[in-house]
Amino acid sequence: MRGDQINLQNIIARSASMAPSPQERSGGVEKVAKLIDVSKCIGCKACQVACSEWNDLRDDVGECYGVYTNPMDLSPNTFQLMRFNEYEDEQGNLEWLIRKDNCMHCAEPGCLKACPAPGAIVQYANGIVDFNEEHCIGCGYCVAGCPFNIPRISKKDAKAYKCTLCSDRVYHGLEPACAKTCPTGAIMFGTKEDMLEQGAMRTDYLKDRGYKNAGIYDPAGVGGTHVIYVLQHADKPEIYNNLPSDPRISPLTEAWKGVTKPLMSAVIGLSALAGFFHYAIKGPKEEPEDDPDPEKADADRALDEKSPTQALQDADEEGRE
Amino acid sequence: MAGLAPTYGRGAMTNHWVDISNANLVLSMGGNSAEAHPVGFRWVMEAKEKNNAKLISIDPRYTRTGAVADYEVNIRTGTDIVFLGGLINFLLETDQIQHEYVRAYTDVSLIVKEEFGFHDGLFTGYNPDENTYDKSSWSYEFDDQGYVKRDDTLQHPRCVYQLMRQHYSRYTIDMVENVCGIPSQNVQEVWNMIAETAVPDKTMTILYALGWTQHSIGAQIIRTGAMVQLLLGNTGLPGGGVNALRGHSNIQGLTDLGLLSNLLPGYMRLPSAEEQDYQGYIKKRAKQPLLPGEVSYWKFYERFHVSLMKAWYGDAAQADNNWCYDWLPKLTEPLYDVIYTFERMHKGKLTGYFCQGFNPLASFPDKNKTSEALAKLKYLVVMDPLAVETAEFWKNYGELNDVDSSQIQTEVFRLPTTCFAEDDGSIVNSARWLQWHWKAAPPPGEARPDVSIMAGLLHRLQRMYREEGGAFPDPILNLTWQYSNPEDPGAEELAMEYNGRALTDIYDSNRNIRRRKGELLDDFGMLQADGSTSCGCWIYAGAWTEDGNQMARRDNADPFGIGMTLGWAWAWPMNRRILYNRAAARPDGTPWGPEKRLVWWNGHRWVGADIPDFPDASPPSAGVGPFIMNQEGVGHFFGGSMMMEGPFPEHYEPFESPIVGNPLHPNNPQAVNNPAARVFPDDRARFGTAKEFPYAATTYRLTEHFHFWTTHAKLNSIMQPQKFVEIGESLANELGIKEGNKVRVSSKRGYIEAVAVVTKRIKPLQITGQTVHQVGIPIHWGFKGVAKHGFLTNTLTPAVGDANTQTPEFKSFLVNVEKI
Amino acid sequence: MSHSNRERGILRYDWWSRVNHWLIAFSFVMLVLSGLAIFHPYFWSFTGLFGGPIPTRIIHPFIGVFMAFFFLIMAVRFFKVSLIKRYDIQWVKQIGDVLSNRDERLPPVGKNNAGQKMVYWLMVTSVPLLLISGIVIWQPYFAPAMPRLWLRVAAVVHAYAAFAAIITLIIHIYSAIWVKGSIRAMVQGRVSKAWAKHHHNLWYEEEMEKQRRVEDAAKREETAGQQRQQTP
Amino acid sequence: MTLQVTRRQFFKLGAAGMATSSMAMMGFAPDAAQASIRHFKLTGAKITRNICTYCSVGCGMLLYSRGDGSINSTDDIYHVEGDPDHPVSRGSLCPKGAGVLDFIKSESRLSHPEVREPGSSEWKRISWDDALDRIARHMKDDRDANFETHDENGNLVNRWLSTGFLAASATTNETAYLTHKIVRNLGILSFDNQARV
Repeated sequence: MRGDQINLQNIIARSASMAPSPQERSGGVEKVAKLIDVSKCIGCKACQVACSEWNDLRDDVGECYGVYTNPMDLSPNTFQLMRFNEYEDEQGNLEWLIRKDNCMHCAEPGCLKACPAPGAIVQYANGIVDFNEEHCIGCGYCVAGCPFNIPRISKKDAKAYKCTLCSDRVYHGLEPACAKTCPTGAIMFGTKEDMLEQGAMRTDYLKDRGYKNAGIYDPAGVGGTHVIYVLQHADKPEIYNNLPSDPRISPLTEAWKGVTKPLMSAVIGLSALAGFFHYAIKGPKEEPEDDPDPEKADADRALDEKSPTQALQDADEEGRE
Repeated sequence: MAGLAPTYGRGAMTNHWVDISNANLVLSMGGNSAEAHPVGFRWVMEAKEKNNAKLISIDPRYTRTGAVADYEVNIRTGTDIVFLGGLINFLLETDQIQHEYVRAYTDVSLIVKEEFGFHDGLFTGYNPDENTYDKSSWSYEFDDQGYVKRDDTLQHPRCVYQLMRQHYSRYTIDMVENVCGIPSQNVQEVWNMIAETAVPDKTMTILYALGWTQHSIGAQIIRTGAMVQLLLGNTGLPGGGVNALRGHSNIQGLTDLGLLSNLLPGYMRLPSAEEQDYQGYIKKRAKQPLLPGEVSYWKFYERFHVSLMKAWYGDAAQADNNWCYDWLPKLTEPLYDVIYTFERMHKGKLTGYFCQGFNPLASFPDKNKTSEALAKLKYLVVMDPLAVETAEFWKNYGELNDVDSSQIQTEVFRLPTTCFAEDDGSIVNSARWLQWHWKAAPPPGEARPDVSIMAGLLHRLQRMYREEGGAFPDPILNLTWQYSNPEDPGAEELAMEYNGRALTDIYDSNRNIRRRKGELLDDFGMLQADGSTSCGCWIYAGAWTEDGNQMARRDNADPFGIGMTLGWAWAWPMNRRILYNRAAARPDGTPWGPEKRLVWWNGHRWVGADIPDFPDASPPSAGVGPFIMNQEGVGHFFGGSMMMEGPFPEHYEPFESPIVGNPLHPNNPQAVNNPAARVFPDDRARFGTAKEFPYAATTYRLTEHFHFWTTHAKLNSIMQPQKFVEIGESLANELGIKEGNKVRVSSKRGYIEAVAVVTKRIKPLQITGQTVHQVGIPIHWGFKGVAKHGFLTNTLTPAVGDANTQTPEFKSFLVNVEKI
Repeated sequence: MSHSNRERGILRYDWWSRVNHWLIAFSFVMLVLSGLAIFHPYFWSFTGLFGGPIPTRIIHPFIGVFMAFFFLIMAVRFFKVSLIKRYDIQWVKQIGDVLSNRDERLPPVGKNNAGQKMVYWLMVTSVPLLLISGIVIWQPYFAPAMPRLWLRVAAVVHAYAAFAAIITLIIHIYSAIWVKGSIRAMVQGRVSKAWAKHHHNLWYEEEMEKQRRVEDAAKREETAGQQRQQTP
Repeated sequence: MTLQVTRRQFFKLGAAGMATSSMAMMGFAPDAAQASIRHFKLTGAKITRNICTYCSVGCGMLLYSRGDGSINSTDDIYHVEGDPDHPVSRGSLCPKGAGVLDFIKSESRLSHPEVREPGSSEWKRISWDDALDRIARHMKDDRDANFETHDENGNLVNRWLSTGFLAASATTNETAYLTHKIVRNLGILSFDNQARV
């Protein structure tokens, strides 16, 4: 396994880690992207099968729920899923919109931000956001952090799983299994630059064919993604089985994990320090018997010997004084 | 494919997968190419991108092909001839045909016999008692030299052009709307798109599959499509043709090798019982040209036949015993197809049956009848890599297979075989490419290759016949068996055997030696009728030559950039990739357009990106036709006597139709259904009517599954785990069915239960003023395998076949649907 | 034991209060350590105290429920003495004197001073928040069934409530260290009369009054006994 | 005994705790931030070229197996993917082809010959020799009993109509050729393949 450890040089962000990633000598790595051209997709699920085959995943044989989508949801054994939607536009024209749902590999990953386990989620210099189950503690924060509802926690080992963009294949110079197998070329893989160019070409093509609102889905709210879509109706991403129209890391996640995280930690540390310095400056509230003033201390010691009646009488006297 | 051969000369896919990307328009009809052949469909998407091609999907349902189509139309199942006939009418009446092509490369100018006619839905010569035609009038007029008379002006009232025009004049756009259920505006738009490819340098390709074949008029539907492609001048050109997308990985190979009741390898035909005379048998099949100078390649039939006999019988086959002609079994029926065989089995006339990787209980119509028939056998042998349903037809699986084992006396043997990953050999894809593959691992347990099982049986029979004697052992005892390992002949040796070799030194006409004794042949041009060559399958000659295994070639270079990769594997015939490619050039030998360059005349010979499907030194001036297998050298609009129902395709309703009568012939009860179809009385009694079973059903495959195999594969079972039926929203509302409900679908022959997929993708159609609902039933799932067990779809289907091929009518029948 | 101090001073916390407090205290410390460990990488190494990161994640919510249970008991028992009184306001106003150890200037207070009451009320607020939000994000039992918005809200609430509780805890611990005698009070239960008089005068007087009544009663009993002895 | 913690002791405990945790904080929690990608599962695999067994597109397949062919190892296919050299498929596979591994390794693959005796409701394992002997005996008995040399019109027909044969649709040409050669020469006419269904 050691031999397969990816060079730390190529990790640009890791969850819950203060250590800076090496910044120098990282120029050689190009950002990659997977382009999913929904307008070319026939929903054959080859990608879904190839993904499971490559990643040694076998979900349960489920049942038919009355739709073509199957399994019904992503799971620790289903990293990606074809979601089918029979969409009728205002004119009543039917379109069968089929979207491959999988991790978007955000440039600013919400999961990574939310993850408390050092190194359980990493972002490689090529843009892939990968889960490292070895370090995962199963807290599920990535689920809350993800703007696309992707990670799933295994019931078997309580660890988080999701599409790796076949980081193992990409590291060895291959394309992801889904991209390789795609029969119609609806899934393509290359540098993000090339994929954006290809996407732009396809967008023009679709516009020529009457899809006025064709466009690329590369949402800026998460800093762009390394899985991008070409949509016939980019103005309405939600018709593609609820693809979020403006995904971003939830403000709640920011409030939880953003600046408050170090701030709270600092306040906690400072409050402990403040106590220490208060003690150093003002000193303790000594036991009355330990009063530096020997008279007072003696009086207090004497008080302890008194009976309650006497004590009360003394108190009354003090009060009268 | 029985509709193509009568039109073009060969029954195979005309073009090939990568070539689809050269099309300007793709018509996916009678098939759901995206789902059934996703990887082949890539080249449709390439055409869209590369040529800005459009894709039209015509299907009873909005399918996954429809999801990426530019134009999506829903048609009533089984009415394709009406749509295509209407298109022919439209093209002829608006004169949007490729004139130069049609005149030079088709039979439009040929003159048909005076006796030929068509009246009220029937052609001349019909015998209603036998449901057959006397086809003697379905022929040409001949001149004194035996050649067909022609009128190049096309004015003769009985020239094919005029007859065709007249025949399809009844197929108006209103008729199409009424019968097919497609609004006439949509019909017109599709026709206009198609008509644009009538120009010389634009092509449409047609992709079809079982959606055309599995009808009682299947072969005629295909023929209509082929005729459209002749009219538009789209056959033989890159990006054109009629592409039969075959189902199984080697169904093309098995058909080429003649594993059908009436065939011998290479599309040669078994003799009928009347053909007692060898010379007569050859003469009938060695078809001579009907126009001067044409190729009519079947004229060399005897060479192919004798070489086969030498491959099978070796020295036992000699000229003086007519190359063992008498040893061949002779036919009485035109076909001993599966419907016929199971009818006889059901009547108790069969003793034994072998299923080699074939699952008839799941695949044949009327499962309950199939099951009863199998129970009447004495022995059944199933050779298969998988535990299939057929091998357990005797076992009770509750409602899914409700039988009483103790009452079934069939002795069943289940023999484990290897699968593709565990043997060497070649398979033929739909585009006729013979591709070699290699063994990667040993089979599980004791599983054996089929070859070794067959050899084992043969050797035991040979021993018994030698020891005990018995019925006519000659062919069994004399079968050539020159294999290094007689118990398990190697794939290489068998491939060389079907390729063919010289049995003596062979000389050309100048007495130069062409092949020495024992050497492998280069191509079928070397075959001899005198017994000096042997060849197990003449069209495969050239697959394994002295240069080695051509099927294993892996050079994917594409020097012309149009996807012809001639160095990859090997295609029959002669490594030609596009059939009839002479037609890709004008009569003068120049390409129709710069985009459509394929083969052309360079002044000395035919050259180009493909191997010419033509005598390569025959100059354009000789005027030889491009359809070299046809006796006239041209493409057939007029099918002559080759089809059972008539020379021109005519629409007849499915045997179970949701409407009453045939709207084209409302007054002739004989012309409602295919008049030439063979229906057994028992099967006819099991047909339902629209009164009891009001919905038109069609069966199909899903892209996630392959027949009944992948329900044994976990990955595929995960993707589509359970049997379902597709019901349109409006019918579902009518019946109170919701997505995910369990429904019972029944026909006259039985019922199945499945989950309802309620969809917007199936819409009710308006047919002759009545609303017709269609129901979609995938064929997959059975009572074996790792997917959820389910009912076999073929419980519902009727046992009636196409009149030419007996392909069962799986695509159009009647059902009722109830919520349970 | 001759040097037993059992009877010396005043009983400030009975045995159950002490046990209850320390159960909560130990749980709370464990919660803080395990919680911080998965809150910020600064504290990641605390996971080592619990046998590694995953045991830390597993054990944290169980301790939380354990603590919440005992906290509930304590909260009920301490409710009365934690009600805010008028003198508490005065005490808070004089927080400067409190911090500067000018105790003599402070108003007399009851069993708990305003600072202690604030600790009580902060904890009474934050512990239920922590409990509820913790349950929402509890893997693998409850979180999988929760909508993602709930998860997010709960995570934020949990973090903020925990922050408040930890700060409170730090003040609480510091106060214990700062005010000598407090630790003994919670460990051994008793304080000296002088301590009580000094820090919680009103409570001290109450206690004295109670003891006096007890003593008086004892005396009467003794006298009566003697009289019985004397009367044959 | 009563636990007496003086305040000095209390401080010491706290300090020790702090020290331990700071040490861990300073880097005594090894590996925590390292990431490793999954082991590349094709390393060292044997690759065999094949053609997909399902439909007739005829896609190129690469079968990856364990075992290098040495005599003491057995080959075992564990991964399949598309052959990028193949001019039609160019590395692609459809959902059926992409999942063909589970067909090759299906739990319902048969591994030994079996017979179901008449009337029985279960399978019985038999040897290959027994199976082939019994089948051949059935064939011979039937053929001898029902072989037709002549039809009712007296034509020589030499056919055997009481046994039929369905040929596979995914076997090799070589298997198909040999099957045809044997079946036809037994005189069988009820011979068909999957071309039509």
